[in-house]
Amino acid sequence: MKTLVKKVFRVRELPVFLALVIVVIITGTANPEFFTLSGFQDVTLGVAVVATLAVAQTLVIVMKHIDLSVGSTIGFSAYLIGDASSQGHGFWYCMGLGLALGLTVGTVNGFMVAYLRLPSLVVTLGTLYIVRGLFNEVAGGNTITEDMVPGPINFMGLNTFFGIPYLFLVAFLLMLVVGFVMRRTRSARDLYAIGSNLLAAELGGIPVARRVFLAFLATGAVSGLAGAVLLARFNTAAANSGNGLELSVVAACVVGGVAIAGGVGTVYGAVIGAILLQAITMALGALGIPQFWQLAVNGTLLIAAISLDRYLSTRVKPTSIMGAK
Amino acid sequence: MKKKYTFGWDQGVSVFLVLTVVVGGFISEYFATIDNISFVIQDVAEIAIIALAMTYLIIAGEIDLSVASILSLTSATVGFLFRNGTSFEVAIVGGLLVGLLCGLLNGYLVTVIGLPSLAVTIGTLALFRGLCYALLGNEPVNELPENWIVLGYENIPGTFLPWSAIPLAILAAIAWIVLHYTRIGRWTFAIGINPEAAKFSGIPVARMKLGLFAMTGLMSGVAGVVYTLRFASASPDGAVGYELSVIAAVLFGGVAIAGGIGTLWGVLAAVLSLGAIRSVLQLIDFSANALLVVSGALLLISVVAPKAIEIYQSRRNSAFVTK
Amino acid sequence: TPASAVVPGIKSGLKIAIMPKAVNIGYFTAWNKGAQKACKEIGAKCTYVGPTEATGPAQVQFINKIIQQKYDVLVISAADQNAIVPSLKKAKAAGITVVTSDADVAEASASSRVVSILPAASSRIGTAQVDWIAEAVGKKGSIAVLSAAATAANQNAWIKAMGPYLTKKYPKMSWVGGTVGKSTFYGDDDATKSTAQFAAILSQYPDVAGIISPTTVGVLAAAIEKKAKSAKVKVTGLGLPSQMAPYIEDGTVKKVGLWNPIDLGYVAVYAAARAESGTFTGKVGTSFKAGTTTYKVTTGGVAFLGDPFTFTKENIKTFKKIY
Amino acid sequence: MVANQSPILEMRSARKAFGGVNALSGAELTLFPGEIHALLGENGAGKSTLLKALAGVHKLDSGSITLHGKPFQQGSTRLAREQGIAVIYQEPSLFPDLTLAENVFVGRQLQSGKTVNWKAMEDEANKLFQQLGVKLDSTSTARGLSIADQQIVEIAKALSTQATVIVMDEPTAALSSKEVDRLFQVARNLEAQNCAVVFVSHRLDEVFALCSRITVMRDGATVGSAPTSELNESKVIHLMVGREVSELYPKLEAKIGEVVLKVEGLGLAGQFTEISFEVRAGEIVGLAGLVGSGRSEVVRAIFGVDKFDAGSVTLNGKKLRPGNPSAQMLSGVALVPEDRRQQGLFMSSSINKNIAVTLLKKLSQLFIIRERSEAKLAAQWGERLSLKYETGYDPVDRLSGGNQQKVVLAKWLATEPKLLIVDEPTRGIDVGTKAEVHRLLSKKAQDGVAILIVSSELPEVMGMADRILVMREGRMVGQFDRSAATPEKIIAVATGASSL
Ligand SMILES: Nc1ncnc2c1ncn2[C@@H]1O[C@H](COP(=O)(O)OP(=O)(O)OP(=O)(O)O)[C@@H](O)[C@H]1O
Ligand SMILES: Nc1ncnc2c1ncn2[C@@H]1O[C@H](COP(=O)(O)OP(=O)(O)OP(=O)(O)O)[C@@H](O)[C@H]1O
Ligand SMILES: [Mg+2]
Ligand SMILES: [Mg+2]
Repeated sequence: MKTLVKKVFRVRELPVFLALVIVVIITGTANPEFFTLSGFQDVTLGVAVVATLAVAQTLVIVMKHIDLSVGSTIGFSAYLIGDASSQGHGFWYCMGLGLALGLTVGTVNGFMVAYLRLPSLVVTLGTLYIVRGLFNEVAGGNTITEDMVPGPINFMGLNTFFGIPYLFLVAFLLMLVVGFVMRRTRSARDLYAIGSNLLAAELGGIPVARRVFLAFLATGAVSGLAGAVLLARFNTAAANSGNGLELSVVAACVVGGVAIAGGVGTVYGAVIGAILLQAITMALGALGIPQFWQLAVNGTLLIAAISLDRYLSTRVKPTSIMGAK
Repeated sequence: MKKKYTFGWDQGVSVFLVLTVVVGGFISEYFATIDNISFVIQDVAEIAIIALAMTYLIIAGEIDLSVASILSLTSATVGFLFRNGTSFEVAIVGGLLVGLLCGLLNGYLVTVIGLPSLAVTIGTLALFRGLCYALLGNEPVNELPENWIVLGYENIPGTFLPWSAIPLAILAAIAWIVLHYTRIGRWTFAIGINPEAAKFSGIPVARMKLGLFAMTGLMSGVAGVVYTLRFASASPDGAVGYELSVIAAVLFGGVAIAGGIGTLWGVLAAVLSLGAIRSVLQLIDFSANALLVVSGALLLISVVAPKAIEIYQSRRNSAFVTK
Repeated sequence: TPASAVVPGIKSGLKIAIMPKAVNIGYFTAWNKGAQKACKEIGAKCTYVGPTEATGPAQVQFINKIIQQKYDVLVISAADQNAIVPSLKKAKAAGITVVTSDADVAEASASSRVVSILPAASSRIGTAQVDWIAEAVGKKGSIAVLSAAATAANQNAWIKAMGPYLTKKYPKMSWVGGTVGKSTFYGDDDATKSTAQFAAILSQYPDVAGIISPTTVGVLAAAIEKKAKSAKVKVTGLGLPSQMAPYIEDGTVKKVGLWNPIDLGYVAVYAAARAESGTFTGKVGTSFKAGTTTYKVTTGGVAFLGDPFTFTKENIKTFKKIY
Repeated sequence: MVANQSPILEMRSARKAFGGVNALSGAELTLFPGEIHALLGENGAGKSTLLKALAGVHKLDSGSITLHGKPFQQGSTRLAREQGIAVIYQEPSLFPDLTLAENVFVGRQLQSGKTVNWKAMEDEANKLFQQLGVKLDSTSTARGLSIADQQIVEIAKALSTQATVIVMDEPTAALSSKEVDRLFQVARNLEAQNCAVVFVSHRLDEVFALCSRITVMRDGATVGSAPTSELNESKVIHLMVGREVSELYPKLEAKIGEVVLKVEGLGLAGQFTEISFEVRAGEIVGLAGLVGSGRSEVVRAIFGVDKFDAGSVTLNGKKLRPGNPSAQMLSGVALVPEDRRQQGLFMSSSINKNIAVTLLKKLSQLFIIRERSEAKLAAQWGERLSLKYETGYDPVDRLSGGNQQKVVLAKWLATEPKLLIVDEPTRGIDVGTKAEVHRLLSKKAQDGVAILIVSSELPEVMGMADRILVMREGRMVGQFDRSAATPEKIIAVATGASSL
């Protein structure tokens, strides 16, 4: 019993989950609309894109890396999928295109970070610009509209499964799968080891370069496929799609307890973090905070959430020869 | 016991700057003109000023993503105060003070509360930007005093340098000397290499970091004033996205994102190079999209090139250096 | 030596720059289409240049390029009504004829351009949209506005005109937040943010009857989201027919309006070319001819295209192919 | 006893150079099953490099390694492990964010089917910890573990691989006698299981107590190898150093003067309480105790790296403000910390800069640092501590462990402190240099410096100190004068077997 309590207390995602509960309760009390099915759908649908990307981003952040190129990749992919579909290509072809883009970006990022050992922040900042530039060149002033969106994608964006938006289910399933893999497979555990102590990982015989490469590749692939999620969510895409998304994604991860310093955090936390941020944004409107103050309040709450997480997580003290203090 | 000569990326960037200017002058007749040089300097001034401080911060192992928001908040404060009847001079002082306070807040959250700076400054990025809107709403301030505004777009009489070159030159000189030749500079590097050892070496780590964040805030404030004058207005959405440009410039200048490595000269050369190359490409009719691609490519080159040099040199010495 | 005039009163062979707020916005692609058409007619060389982000500072870099490359004429849609003014003044000093089109600089800075070609009087664009929404909601209920950026000068001017008009003309209607200012939400011309703001309106004011979105990105997002949620709220605003067609055809949105951006670009080039050729001064009361129509300059140095056009099920088929 | 067996591992004429430095130049090593084999040598002799070649970290430039009669696949840590070599590195390399269980099994987590079996891993780790006689919770993370605990997890990790060759690079440097005894037990068990254990240590008494064979290296080459029974300490030292080493703990007569440091009722919640003692000018006070007894915490609090929350620290009659190392440094306190990599050095920075970091004010003129004087200062100290290095502009991470320790010593001795606190000052330092360090400390005391020395090596404390304080579980539990101190008494007090 005692160990169970201890274990629950040690759960890294607890603080952010509590914060989420608090936000939901406060907002719901002030504005009952928030508690309705449509309130629930607003939050879950709104979070689908960021949650999907946050799951992928977790893979790289636990390795003490970062991938800033996801916003450009997902936007470009959304555009390519819509564009291909409007030219009469089938659904799978379009998805293949998105995946190919993601894999390409992932390969470039992964190769440079893993095999050339270049800092990921610089590399992915570079690819952020490059992909965005190519995207702009391809898209120009064109806009993808609903009639260009492949049918299945359109369907996913518009419909719910017993009240739960399909898009959220996609993100949720992804989270469950990746969550399981990261806890239960050796190669994914290596990512934590790499992020926790790179030198030790190398000494310990972990194939660091291969793992880093594959993680970036996976993140790229998810970002590429997530273009469909973005497209489904907004039913439109243009040259600025996905702009600036990378910071929201990183923020979601950090709020969810996936430490920038590497080695800790789970995809569950990242998704809860994304939901929390989305809930806060929605809550500000629901609480009637004046428009011009919302961003400021949002920033403050973001800082508060990080502080709370930090406060609660450092209460779990390390143990020593003499047992826990 | 002689210091071995090693080729650093900062020299690479300097070479790149010279090449850009020379080649640029050849391929575009419009590039090496007095007006254009003045414009390029003006165009990079704000980023350069912030980059000076950001160099310290990144070398010390921290980062500040909120600089563009601080710039804008300073500008908004200046506009707000001026619109509400204070003199423009007082408004500027007020704006700089706000910049300093923003930096102190970042520093406080990082050093006292102990939050990671990347995360904190994503938060304050939103907070400070939000305060811009809270201050100005949807009404930008224009009609600033003419005698001040001319400083924003005219050259120093008799030269081809814009007025903003003065604060830039002075601040750059100070920043350069302090970083590479004084105790504060050494401490900055030491903290970046190993903060714990720094603490054990009697370096006031927390105070230094707080100071560096405050300085970054203040510099962003200075940039905010320059920005206000250059665009003769204050609006809540100023300088959106500049933070990435600043960081890109600092990294391109050879500062290691992991801290502990970098030179100020490299960063200055990088800022100027980026401005120059953008100008050249624009003048030979590259599209804005191509400019984005080039910025990205340059960033990649800035990390690939030193690596390539390192590998080449170690091949030549036929020695495999672990790590 | 300028070639002989193709169109009477206009020098041929002029070098004209067409600068949108940002090159990657569909609306401006249409705008440029008209400009190019005019250029062809008058035998001018037109280049479509501009930044990838719709901000003043980003435009300034391209204005500098125009100055360096000694263009004769600049037709620009001001992404920021203040920030580009110093640069426009420089362009003017360098002998470039500047005409704003679609979005003008601030009133106080009207002297930085010759004339501004706008779709219609701000008040008219604002009130027309109120009429459309009133029609849609049956002249009763409360309404809100989903705008572009908080600092978007055009939108702000239009929205300002909506407030008093609604109170006067439709006594049974009201603003959800009490005043038009408190009922305006900003989606920053970004699909993501616009969608989020649309949802925010609905959750904050569950019984909102109608939403006006005076921006093409906003109204598209609103239509998509309305359809996705099967929301009862009525939506109207300014939208491109090509983008809005599916939603008008399936009845999600009854009516949206817009002027013809092609005409807007077309007329602006004519005005600018005539001014450059010395056959048009831009003074209030003067007029100029573009194609077969004559336009008159009214107070503030502005010429209007005429009333906005509305698109419904009946005519959307034709227009969606055009722009 | 081993003569009739064939060797497990043979390394022949191994060479390895780093840039211009020949780390190995003709090293030889032969290991037999069922032996504990000591590898000795001065700092920088090449011991760690040799072991790292076995670990797969380095690839030899030339030379051969044979394992179980087959050529050994070099250059991959994973391959080395798979070939049955387990390594405990000189610097512990744990993953602070992973649980202890996962730390033990990292890279080869126990699985049921294709998925990781956490329960099995935790049970298995607990079993290993039990075997090592420690109470560690295998489900908690490794962050914040003391060096000793880290070392123990490393040992558990090595044991869990079921290796036939176990390589330990100075495993006892961070351990105190209790843990050392336990480690010996483990090593002997392995010996009994017919494994070969390579043991590196600078503590010769341990070597003679534990090992059956000794190989000595000098300047990258093997200079001798023999059964322990054929050797004695002075022979070994002679082989290592190539000359006679004078007394190891040269205690010089010093005039004991005024009280320099006065600690009263010092306390820090959860770490230590009610610590009171004095150190006088010219006096060397030793602080003994088991690992984890809180000695390091006390000296950290005195130096100001940690804030204390009760009591006071007085230096030359002036109360010190808690938590301000830079002020402490200016008022003449120096602390040589226990963990040189984390706390002592800027690894990628040059030797010069590392030594000068505490003296920047003195080295500056009009705020500008004079690099010439800096280099001169570093060179002086390098010579005084017989530092083995190429140039002062080289980064310290090129130095061997012991030489790194000397850099830390140099940087603090250079401040000419009034109160010198040294925490494990000779950890990882070879005998020759150890004597030099001790002579230096003695000399400092003679010059009137007050010295507080924390050490887990009892002979060091007893040889150096005028007075010995003993700590247990965060409390001061005993005090001995030099004349009254015996190892038995100190251990008894430190373990709580008896109390004064
Ligand atoms: N990566 C490296 N780069 C350059 N030189 C190195 C490197 N590693 C070791 N050396 C050099 O090789 C020599 C042998 O070092 P090694 O670490 O093997 O010594 P050691 O015998 O383990 O000493 P200690 O007892 O101090 O640990 C030293 O001179 C050291 O400076
Ligand atoms: N009373 C105690 N109960 C539990 N843990 C303790 C206690 N005292 C110290 N520790 C922990 O034990 C570890 C080692 O403590 P410390 O460094 O003070 O020991 P030490 O006596 O200096 O030993 P050494 O420096 O030789 O490892 C630290 O992590 C410390 O937090
Ligand atoms: Mg060693
Ligand atoms: Mg200790």
